[in-house]
Amino acid sequence: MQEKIATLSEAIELVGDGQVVALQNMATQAAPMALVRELIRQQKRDLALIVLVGGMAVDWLAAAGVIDRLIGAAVSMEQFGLCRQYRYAVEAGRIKVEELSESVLNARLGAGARNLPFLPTRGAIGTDLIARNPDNLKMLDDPFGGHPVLACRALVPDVALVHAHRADRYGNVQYEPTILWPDIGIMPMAAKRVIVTAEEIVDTEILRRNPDRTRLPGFIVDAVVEVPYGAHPTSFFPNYTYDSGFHREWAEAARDRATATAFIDRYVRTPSSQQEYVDAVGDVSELSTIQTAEHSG
Amino acid sequence: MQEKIATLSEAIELVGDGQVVALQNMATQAAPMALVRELIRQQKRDLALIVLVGGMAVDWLAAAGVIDRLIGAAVSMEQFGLCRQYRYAVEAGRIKVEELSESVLNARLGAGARNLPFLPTRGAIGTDLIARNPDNLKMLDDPFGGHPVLACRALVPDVALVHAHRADRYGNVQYEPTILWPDIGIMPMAAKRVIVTAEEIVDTEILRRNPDRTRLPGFIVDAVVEVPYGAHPTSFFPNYTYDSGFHREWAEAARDRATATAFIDRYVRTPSSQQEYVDAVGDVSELSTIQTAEHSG
Amino acid sequence: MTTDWQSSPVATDYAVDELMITTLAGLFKNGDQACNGMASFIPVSAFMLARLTHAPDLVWLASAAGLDPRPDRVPASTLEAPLWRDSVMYIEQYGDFWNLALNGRWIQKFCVGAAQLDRYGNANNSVIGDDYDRPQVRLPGTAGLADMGSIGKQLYFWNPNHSPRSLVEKVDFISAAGYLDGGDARERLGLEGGPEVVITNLAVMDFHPVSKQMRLQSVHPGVTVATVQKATGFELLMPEGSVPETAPPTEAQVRLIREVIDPDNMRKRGFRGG
Amino acid sequence: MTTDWQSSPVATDYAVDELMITTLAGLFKNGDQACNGMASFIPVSAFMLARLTHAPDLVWLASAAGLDPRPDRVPASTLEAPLWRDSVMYIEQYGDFWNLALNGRWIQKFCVGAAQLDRYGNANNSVIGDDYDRPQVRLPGTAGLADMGSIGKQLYFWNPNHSPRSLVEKVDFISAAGYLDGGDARERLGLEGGPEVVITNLAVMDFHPVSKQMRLQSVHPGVTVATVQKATGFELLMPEGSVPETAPPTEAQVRLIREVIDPDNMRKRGFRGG
Repeated sequence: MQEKIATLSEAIELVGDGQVVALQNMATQAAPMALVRELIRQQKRDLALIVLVGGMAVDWLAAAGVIDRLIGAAVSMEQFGLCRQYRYAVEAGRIKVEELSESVLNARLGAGARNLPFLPTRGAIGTDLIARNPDNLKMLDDPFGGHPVLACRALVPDVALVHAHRADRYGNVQYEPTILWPDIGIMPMAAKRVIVTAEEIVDTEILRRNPDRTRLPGFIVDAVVEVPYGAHPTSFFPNYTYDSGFHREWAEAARDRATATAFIDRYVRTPSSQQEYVDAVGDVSELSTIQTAEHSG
Repeated sequence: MQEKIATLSEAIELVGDGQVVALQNMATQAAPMALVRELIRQQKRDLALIVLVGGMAVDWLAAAGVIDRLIGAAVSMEQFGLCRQYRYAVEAGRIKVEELSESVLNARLGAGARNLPFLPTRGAIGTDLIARNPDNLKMLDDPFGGHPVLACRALVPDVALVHAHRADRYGNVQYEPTILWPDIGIMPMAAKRVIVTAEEIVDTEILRRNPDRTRLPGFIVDAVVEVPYGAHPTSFFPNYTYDSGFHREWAEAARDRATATAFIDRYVRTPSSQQEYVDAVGDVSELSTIQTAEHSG
Repeated sequence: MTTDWQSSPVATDYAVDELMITTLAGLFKNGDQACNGMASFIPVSAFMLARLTHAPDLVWLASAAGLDPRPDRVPASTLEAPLWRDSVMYIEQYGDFWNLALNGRWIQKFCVGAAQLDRYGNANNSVIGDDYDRPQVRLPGTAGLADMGSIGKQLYFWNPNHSPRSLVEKVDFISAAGYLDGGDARERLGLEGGPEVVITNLAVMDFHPVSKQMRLQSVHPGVTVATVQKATGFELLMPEGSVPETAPPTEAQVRLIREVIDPDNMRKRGFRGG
Repeated sequence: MTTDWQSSPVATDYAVDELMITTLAGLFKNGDQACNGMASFIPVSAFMLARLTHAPDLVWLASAAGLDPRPDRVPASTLEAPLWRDSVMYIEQYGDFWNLALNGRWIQKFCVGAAQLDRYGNANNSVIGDDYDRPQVRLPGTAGLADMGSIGKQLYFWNPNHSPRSLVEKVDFISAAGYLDGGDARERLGLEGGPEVVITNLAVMDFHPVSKQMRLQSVHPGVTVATVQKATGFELLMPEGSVPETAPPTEAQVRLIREVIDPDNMRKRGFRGG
């Protein structure tokens, strides 16, 4: 196996302006936020972002002018409200949205992973999503005479960004027992390149103890970076919960372009490392959750 | 949740003559052999059997005249040779074979599970499998202008038979960390009914300790039976390995119809319970494997 | 299961969120499978209540991901790990959840909120305004709702702010298929299921079996038919005979909601003053 | 990694199964991904040998299921748990394995045996005889081979019994697409990859780059071209110039095979007298 260890900076240098970037994220859960901050620090431009349910990451990338297209099923910080900077950018026409239902997004990514031109679903039939997206969604007759299906064209991200509990230096990626959303499965499987941050880099021997928990084989991973609290301020169970105070602070700052920019300057552009970011945030250790019996194997 | 506890006899009474039965099995691995024996004891007839890679179960069912159709990718006992009773029955025209590649079988079952009329693959294109199976396989143009795909028609088994490490009385089914073949995933998901045998029935509290190991939710399961050594003579790691002596004995008996019938009389028709079967086989405890560190969570 | 919930007297002290929860809970049958999405405090409370009362075998897929969990109370998020605590199964999403969901036999009922809902139960969570690419308001997006609307589910809408802005003549964008133009429009596309009930802070509505137009089913205690109609952006069909009053919660139900299920009052979020 | 394997002298004491293993192993590059199916003792031995010598980073998906395992030796089955002992990852089959396999970028090489192989590398593991429904011989079936033949893999065939019955003019049934009728027949169907090499107990063959007909590449030490041609059911193309001899194993390779990789001689199965 080949070594894939990189710094945040080296890893994000693999992302080119204008590329299609798939991002792990579910509202307030499990986004590779250290990679998101590095996208902003490196001033990437014109990225298209794929999310299942995007949260603060989308708002930051919108505020910083990194993305001009969003492909996804929803954007929301749930209890902390809509993503206002994203919303304003869409309403101003600066970000174009390709809205897909979950089963359609899954089908598009699944076709990308499998090198199929499309996969079908029966979801979203009858909605306006189809007419808005004729390049990628077409009704298709069943060759066996049944109901027509919605053919969803293959979507191949240029790069997928994910955060994991642990990885080895060869890029084998492991998660603790957790809900497996599509963003840690089909998104990286479909992507041309995969960049991983992990709470810790461990010896391969550790992974071999629980081969059922390894989700991505090293040979599809291009770079792996050790980043403790790499998902902060989103949650990363069982390690830590989402940072409510930080989410509220951002939700307030995001009401206005100037305060949003000041927030991003303070927490994203100024800290030059994950440690400086964590120091700027304050005490994150209180977010750590107690690993309960049902989470340990 | 509703209780699903049944006896082997009650469970197999859910299977009707002429039905399509999906069977967990990979050559010498993990077949629900107690259920297979009960199919023979109840003298089921004209069943179609779906297997990914069928082993001794197929041979027994062929020898006992239970099946007249096989839908699957391969039939072999690997190191113990071809399944001769099955082979002779096919060569005599008594069993009709619908041979599918693995990706085609997966696509057919996946479409069945998802209530889609078909799923596509790029596997098997160019082979004679397609011309032999025009009702279920058709080349289909990509509506987006790419390469054509092979559309694989939905396959919905009437019943799926699986064996698991543990289940609760509500039919929630759990496996130890192991290779997840499609026969414990998409086969039961696609089936109208699911019958489960488990090495042990446990309290639901036990399952809650490892929710990531639960593979089938109770609400799709119709019957669950506690059957220790329920996969014998196939392997069921980490609990026990395959029974080489028993496989060799059958492979020898299967050369001839009379010896095959005598074997089945002795081991299948005569024992009236799992305990009597195990007693007839002899000492199975030596098949138990030592649970190694990497198998325990 | 609390056994005294049925013999308990009708409550006099209850809030409209509690009425909505008991009304929704009453629609779940023992043995149904139900799932929630994010920001779904009313449905989550209703599942928990139903399981504690008349439907102990209601199968709950928390966040569509955790099977039959035991959260100690309604948590601050309905899309985070505390909700699926002690699950019997973690349902892998890309494969297993959609295998179950797309198969019409499972997960019969889906509860959801919609920014706009029209006369035929078409739902909009995408954009307000005519120009999709420069909308007046960019909403969160359809998430799984667009799927659930087309794959044989019964849709239960809840709306804490019944108003002509949320109940409109025609949605600006169909994020989820209701009855489309009404009548047999769904059948013609081969779509089963569809909108079943709309529970708001004022009333309960269903859909006429033939025309598929939204129809008043009951008004909440103290609310008049005229108030409901005035708060609705289109003319509601009326039931035959007089309009009944929505059945109020029992004291036991209110006590369960306040003391056991949701002591942190998460259910009040999204309500004016909540 | 054993470091002396390259400087080791050429072996004089070796069996043909060992020659086939070293020949196959030599075709794997460091960083390739490779997987085996059932009854695949020759490929499994070759993977293990390559990883111990020139290709330590060869990624092995044991039985297409266990990533980079550490079996202590070749076990009695190549489709059972002892083979994927100590894996880094258990690859779930329905989803993950086929995501990887159908994506042409991964798992470049697939090694397989075939009951019949024809002039254009079409393979048959299904039926012998003209009547599919009443065949002379019902073979095991295509398993994953029919897929691997159509999805951009390089196919490496191994055959312990080179004979006119296994190398035939035309297969009775195409279980896996080779070059079909030859020439650009694969390209016309949009199929990438295809048969690359055939290693038998007598010789090594490849395929002509334009006509796609099977071509002799080398004969094993002590085997004549005439012997190979006589054992083949169709006329083999000849390479330009004289036919070279297959490079024999080194002593170190033979020692690794016999003492470390396969002390139980599983590799001899399927060979006459094996």
